[in-house]
Amino acid sequence: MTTTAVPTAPTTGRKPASMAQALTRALRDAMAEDPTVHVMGEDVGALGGVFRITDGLAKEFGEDRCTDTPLAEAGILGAAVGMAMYGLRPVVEMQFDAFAYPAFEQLISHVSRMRNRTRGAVPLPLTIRVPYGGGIGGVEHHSDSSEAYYMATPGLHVVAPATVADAYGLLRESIASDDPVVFLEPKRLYWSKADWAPDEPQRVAPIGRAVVRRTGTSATLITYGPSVPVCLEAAEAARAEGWDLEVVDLRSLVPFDDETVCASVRRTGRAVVVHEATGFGGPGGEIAARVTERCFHHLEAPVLRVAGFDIPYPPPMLERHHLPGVDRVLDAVARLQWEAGWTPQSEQGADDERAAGGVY
Amino acid sequence: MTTTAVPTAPTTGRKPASMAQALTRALRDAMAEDPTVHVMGEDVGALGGVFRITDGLAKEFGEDRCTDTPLAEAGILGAAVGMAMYGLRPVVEMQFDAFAYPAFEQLISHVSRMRNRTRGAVPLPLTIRVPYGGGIGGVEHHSDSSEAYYMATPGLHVVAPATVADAYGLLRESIASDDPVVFLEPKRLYWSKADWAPDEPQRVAPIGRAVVRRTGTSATLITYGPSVPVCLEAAEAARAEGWDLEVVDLRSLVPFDDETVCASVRRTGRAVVVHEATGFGGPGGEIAARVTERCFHHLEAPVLRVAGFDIPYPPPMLERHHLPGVDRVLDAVARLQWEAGWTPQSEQGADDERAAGGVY
Amino acid sequence: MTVLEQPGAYRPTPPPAWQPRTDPAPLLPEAEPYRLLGTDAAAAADPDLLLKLYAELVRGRRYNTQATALTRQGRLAVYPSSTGQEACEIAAGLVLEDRDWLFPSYRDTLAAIARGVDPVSALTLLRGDWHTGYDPTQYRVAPLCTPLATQLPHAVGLAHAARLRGDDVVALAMVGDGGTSEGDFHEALNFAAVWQSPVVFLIQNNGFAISVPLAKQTAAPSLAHKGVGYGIPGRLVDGNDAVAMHQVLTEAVERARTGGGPTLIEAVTYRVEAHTNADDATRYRADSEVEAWRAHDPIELLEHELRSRGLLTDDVIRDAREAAEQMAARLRERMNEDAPLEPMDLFAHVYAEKTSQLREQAAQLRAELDAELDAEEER
Amino acid sequence: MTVLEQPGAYRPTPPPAWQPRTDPAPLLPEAEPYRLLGTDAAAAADPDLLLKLYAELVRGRRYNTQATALTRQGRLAVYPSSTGQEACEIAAGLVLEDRDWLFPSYRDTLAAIARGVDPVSALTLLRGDWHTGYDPTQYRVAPLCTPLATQLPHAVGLAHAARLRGDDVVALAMVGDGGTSEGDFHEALNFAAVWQSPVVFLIQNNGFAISVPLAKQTAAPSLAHKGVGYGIPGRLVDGNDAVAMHQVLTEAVERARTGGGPTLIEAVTYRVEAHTNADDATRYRADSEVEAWRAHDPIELLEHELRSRGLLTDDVIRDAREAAEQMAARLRERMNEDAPLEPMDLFAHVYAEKTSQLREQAAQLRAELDAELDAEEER
Ligand SMILES: Cc1ncc(C[n+]2csc(CCOP(=O)(O)OP(=O)(O)O)c2C)c(N)n1
Ligand SMILES: Cc1ncc(C[n+]2csc(CCOP(=O)(O)OP(=O)(O)O)c2C)c(N)n1
Ligand SMILES: [Mg+2]
Ligand SMILES: [Mg+2]
Repeated sequence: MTTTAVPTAPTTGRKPASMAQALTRALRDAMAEDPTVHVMGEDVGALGGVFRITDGLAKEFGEDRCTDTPLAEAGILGAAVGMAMYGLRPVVEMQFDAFAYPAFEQLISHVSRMRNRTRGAVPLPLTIRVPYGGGIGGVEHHSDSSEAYYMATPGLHVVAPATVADAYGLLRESIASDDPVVFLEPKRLYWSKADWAPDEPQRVAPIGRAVVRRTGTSATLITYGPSVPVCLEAAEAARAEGWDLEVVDLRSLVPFDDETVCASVRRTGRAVVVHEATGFGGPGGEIAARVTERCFHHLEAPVLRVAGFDIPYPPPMLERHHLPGVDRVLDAVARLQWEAGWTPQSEQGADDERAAGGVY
Repeated sequence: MTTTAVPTAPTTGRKPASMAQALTRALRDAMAEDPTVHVMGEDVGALGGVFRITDGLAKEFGEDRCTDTPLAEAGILGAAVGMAMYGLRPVVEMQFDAFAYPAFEQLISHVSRMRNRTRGAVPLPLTIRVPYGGGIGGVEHHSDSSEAYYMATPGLHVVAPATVADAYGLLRESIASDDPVVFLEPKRLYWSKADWAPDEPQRVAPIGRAVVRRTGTSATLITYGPSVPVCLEAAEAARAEGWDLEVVDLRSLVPFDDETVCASVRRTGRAVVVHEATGFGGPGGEIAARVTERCFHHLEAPVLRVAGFDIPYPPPMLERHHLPGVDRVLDAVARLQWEAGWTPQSEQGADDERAAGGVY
Repeated sequence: MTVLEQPGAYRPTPPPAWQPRTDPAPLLPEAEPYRLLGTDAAAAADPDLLLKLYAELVRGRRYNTQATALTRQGRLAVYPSSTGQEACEIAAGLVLEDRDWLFPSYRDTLAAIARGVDPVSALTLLRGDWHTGYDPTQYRVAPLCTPLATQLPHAVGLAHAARLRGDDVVALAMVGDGGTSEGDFHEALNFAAVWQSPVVFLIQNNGFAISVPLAKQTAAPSLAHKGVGYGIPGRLVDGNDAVAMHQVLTEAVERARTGGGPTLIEAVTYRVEAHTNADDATRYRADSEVEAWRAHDPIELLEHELRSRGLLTDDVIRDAREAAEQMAARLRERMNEDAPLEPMDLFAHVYAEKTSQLREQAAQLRAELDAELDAEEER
Repeated sequence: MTVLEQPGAYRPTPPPAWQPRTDPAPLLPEAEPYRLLGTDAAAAADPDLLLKLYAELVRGRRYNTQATALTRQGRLAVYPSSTGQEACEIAAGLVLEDRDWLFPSYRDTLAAIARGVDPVSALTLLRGDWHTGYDPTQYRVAPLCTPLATQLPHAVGLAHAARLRGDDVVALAMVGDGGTSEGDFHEALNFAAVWQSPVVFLIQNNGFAISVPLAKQTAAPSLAHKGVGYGIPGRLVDGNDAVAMHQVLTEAVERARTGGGPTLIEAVTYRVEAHTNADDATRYRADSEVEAWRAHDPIELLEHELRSRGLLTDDVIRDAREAAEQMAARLRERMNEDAPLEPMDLFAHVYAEKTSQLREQAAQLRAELDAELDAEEER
């Protein structure tokens, strides 16, 4: 298990940097170090991407290394497959979560399977960057949390940073990986800042390791991406209620770090999974199920889930009602059966209770 | 809760019919009754589809009602959306599971969301038939279990019949539904037979209701589609071990019948979810998680999962090692902690144990 | 002499598939964009039409500037302006019959309004309110479509359905130059051609897909040249010439309505403003290019014609401006009203009937909202 | 006189986007399929090439019949025969240099073999063994691709990458008439044209996509007419004329190699057999059509030329047949050997390194297999 607190105190040479800046820097450093790294996508060139993550790359490395493609996501990913077959390391930008959908056939039928299909002869060292999730007031199709689709596709790695340092470290590692990585960038954390030294970037745990962002004893919040800050805030607020919550940042959904997660839950005996994606069929089901399989007799209560509702992503004016916020996390923690008097009998009416209380 | 045993004794007028025949009959009856029902897809006309499910429809209703489309799945589904907007009820055939992937953007961004986007003004009464799953010796791309993608997409109904009578009844109901339905046809059950009277088709429970296919007291097998017969067989075999297993056929994954499933699990205290789709990020996680949330204190053991491995679907010569079969189901049942001496301490080594024993 | 006619050649009957089924020549577009304004042929145009187009263009331009202003005031989340493209938008909005359907792309608010959609409702999506502010079936205007080119197959399907039902309904589908690169564009055109559906495809080639110029989008002689590959006639039109746009669209709609099948129209125009208010166009294009196009302004082009015919009276100008200002004022006023959104509506239209899961979740939100209310009341 | 040249016309400088960047005329295909065999021009063809093609065609045909026979004996799960299309397959397999790449579709086993892939390995997928039986990097032959048209963007990306790296490598990508309807076809051609990638797209128009005839697939004058819409030259060739195929493909490959960009070739041919052994072609087409095409057989066409030049000696015929029979015998023999598949390989190549989850699952399977073994030994 790796325990890393979120950096709070500034270290020498460190200045506040945004996650967006760290991502740009990661791309730049990867391109400078490895001439086979190619960035491609819609508007990644002169414009620097709609979120400016590729800002300056076309200028520094030329348009052949950072290429504005025609507007066709299947074509972009399909071409990247061919480029990877020839030994390049393409880094593809999908402009928004929902605009990755046209590329799903390429993703599922080729990107995730080429290595397996060719018995290892044709690996695909591709990174697919997807600005994802809500909370930025985006109109329809600009706020989807699509990680469930990627998780259900063996052969892909699925990574989601929550901190500035991880944004840099995990993206570098994703690009260096010999397997395809879907790299989910939480849009609403693009402008989140932390002290960070671009010239001696902080070492972070590798892909596949979860990190305990806050230690605690009462219960574990299992989360990733944009919900990590929400959970940290909830953990702070929970102190007033007398709960000392542990927060585990998964960092990668695939590979999944059973060890770190289960060690935490066995210690605390209670857990809540928190994410923005819709609950039904979302990542939380998998996480809750596997934690329960592994920690059943350590659990004082069922693993609960706080997730987006089972609805298409709502319009900006209503998104705050949809997104799992601090209150909903605390409500869920409150329902982890702290009372001594909890009996199986109460469960018969559990459906009503759930309805009245905020369990997913 | 609805309890329906699989029909075994022939009733008057009933003859053995295959699931394929029942599906064809359902399409035919729906088209005869409702002139707005249109069947469309690749090779559905003169050929009658590669599985012959649309056999005879073009002849009987004309090519305008049963139409061979150009070879483009996004185009097919997109055109069906427009047809539905004009008041038709298109029934789209995707030739095989993996060939539905090119249509995912249409499915996710439009089919599932049009009603919500238009505040109910533009419902899409579409049925998307997908021959799915393995066990038929199909080469790559012909054996995927893709239901996790559909489940993670709010706005879709997801239905999978396991019996001849359900094939007819659920397809009729799907076509009649004012919401889009992804109708998953278990390929390897196409030729399964049951006594069935085409002229007075058996009433079946509606979409959204699970059905107890076999009552039992020791544990509940929760399953659907092609795994239902496997579970029934496993339940028979389990009698030798002294286990009396209940088998719940979900029939629809969306809507999900919490009531029937949880009533069963509360009664038996133990459950195993069985499906062909890959385990990680697959339907089983959701099912296990929600059952646990609702039945925690009734559970003697964690809800276990028996699923396909977390790998791309293997070639025919190896598929028997991938598919959850009777033995693997029985192994899982055996690990439902029947021993009185089970203590939380044993859980620390649970990972090894799991590895050695077959829990997903 | 073809190879098959050569004397002494081994010459089995050429198999049937060899015969080209369509003559390609009539499917090819004109070599340069078709234009009426500024030519003698413009004289034939109906003065009432010119005046109608003028009033609509002026109103459309004002709508664009007003909506952009509203984004600066934070009353609109985002607005993709069609300034410079009003001739395409207005013509598309005007050529259809009531029973026809329009399938606009996300930039085509003006076309929807010209077809009758309430100017405020048309902005519902863009102000952060529900995704479609109007009832598509009331106006026969499909939702403004964000995923590019995905509404084109819908237009084909709807037109096909109408034809199957014996209705002489036409669908007009709009897409940008960037959108033509998507697979859905291809599949839609092919379905329309094979089914001979009554659809008109209108490409607004405004030179850019956000920052990506046409030269990085296609290497084709013109986008209208894509038609022949489907067996669809392509037309190339000056998209800043409202009269030519109106004529070419009308012909295509008529052709579709009378069983002639689909048409592909490329309107050559220019996106004078940035992609949206959130975009910075100076990053990817020179001012000089923008200025060159400003000199080819659709309103000025039409004004010149009106003036040369003596139709551009002070009254005409005043009436057009006043109508535009009234519309703008109404927009400002109504966009300043807060739209009261009902949170419980989140669950209202996911399905025809709520699933038990959605009922549970609705009850949860209801309880949260009640608790919030109680807390507020206590304060 | 163009409208802009009319005297007195209001005439602002036409904005830059108006200038067509490519002349469409050279991009349009010939009106009827290009053909050499049976014409005087065939006399110029190199006799060695003719003999080479002949031997390969005969071997290819035999491969098709043998593989089909193996399906009947249950040694192959399924086989999509290319009988009647051998000229396309063989030409495609022969025109490339070693460093070039071939991107075959699922039907193109023959092209892969003509390029050097072991005939037995090429059938690995179809016998139910692992998905790709050969190492694509060894032969520069991508896996036989089942999801239609999806390998076309791969070919473009690979050719683009080679060009970026300064290698004069060409990619040849094959697709069927049905596959041209997929969005990926469109996107691949567009990327290739914009990037001027060294790719050759070869459409084998064999008249059917399973049961769907060409007329339900497209309304275009020809599939080669799709090129102009991307700025890619289209060529229409008799796909049963091995010499014409070889020539047109060679020209296109050369053009690509020397920086001339992509070419789209439509080979008009016919699928003489059913879609696969599992298909029943009598459901959707008349025998008379098949017979008409049998009379236009690629091997017979070539034999006629060889004969008229005195090249079809008894030796040539015998050698070709013997080589074909040897290959068929080897196929029968090796396909009768059971392929011992290692179940543990299920987990070997999902990722570069197994995840902990896969390690657990592998251990589970290992334990199951051991238990099976124990049980067997006890018996
Ligand atoms: C499938 C898809 N991919 C990406 C986007 C993001 N996006 C929105 S507008 C736009 C450019 C569109 O260009 P064009 O089609 O020329 O239309 P215009 O903006 O010029 O009106 C892009 C890339 C999208 N909306 N849909
Ligand atoms: C994306 C996709 N959709 C459907 C299929 C199923 N399928 C396999 S072959 C075939 C017909 C292909 O026709 P064509 O492209 O003309 O090639 P041909 O079979 O004639 O060689 C179809 C529909 C597929 N393989 N991939
Ligand atoms: Mg544009
Ligand atoms: Mg074909």
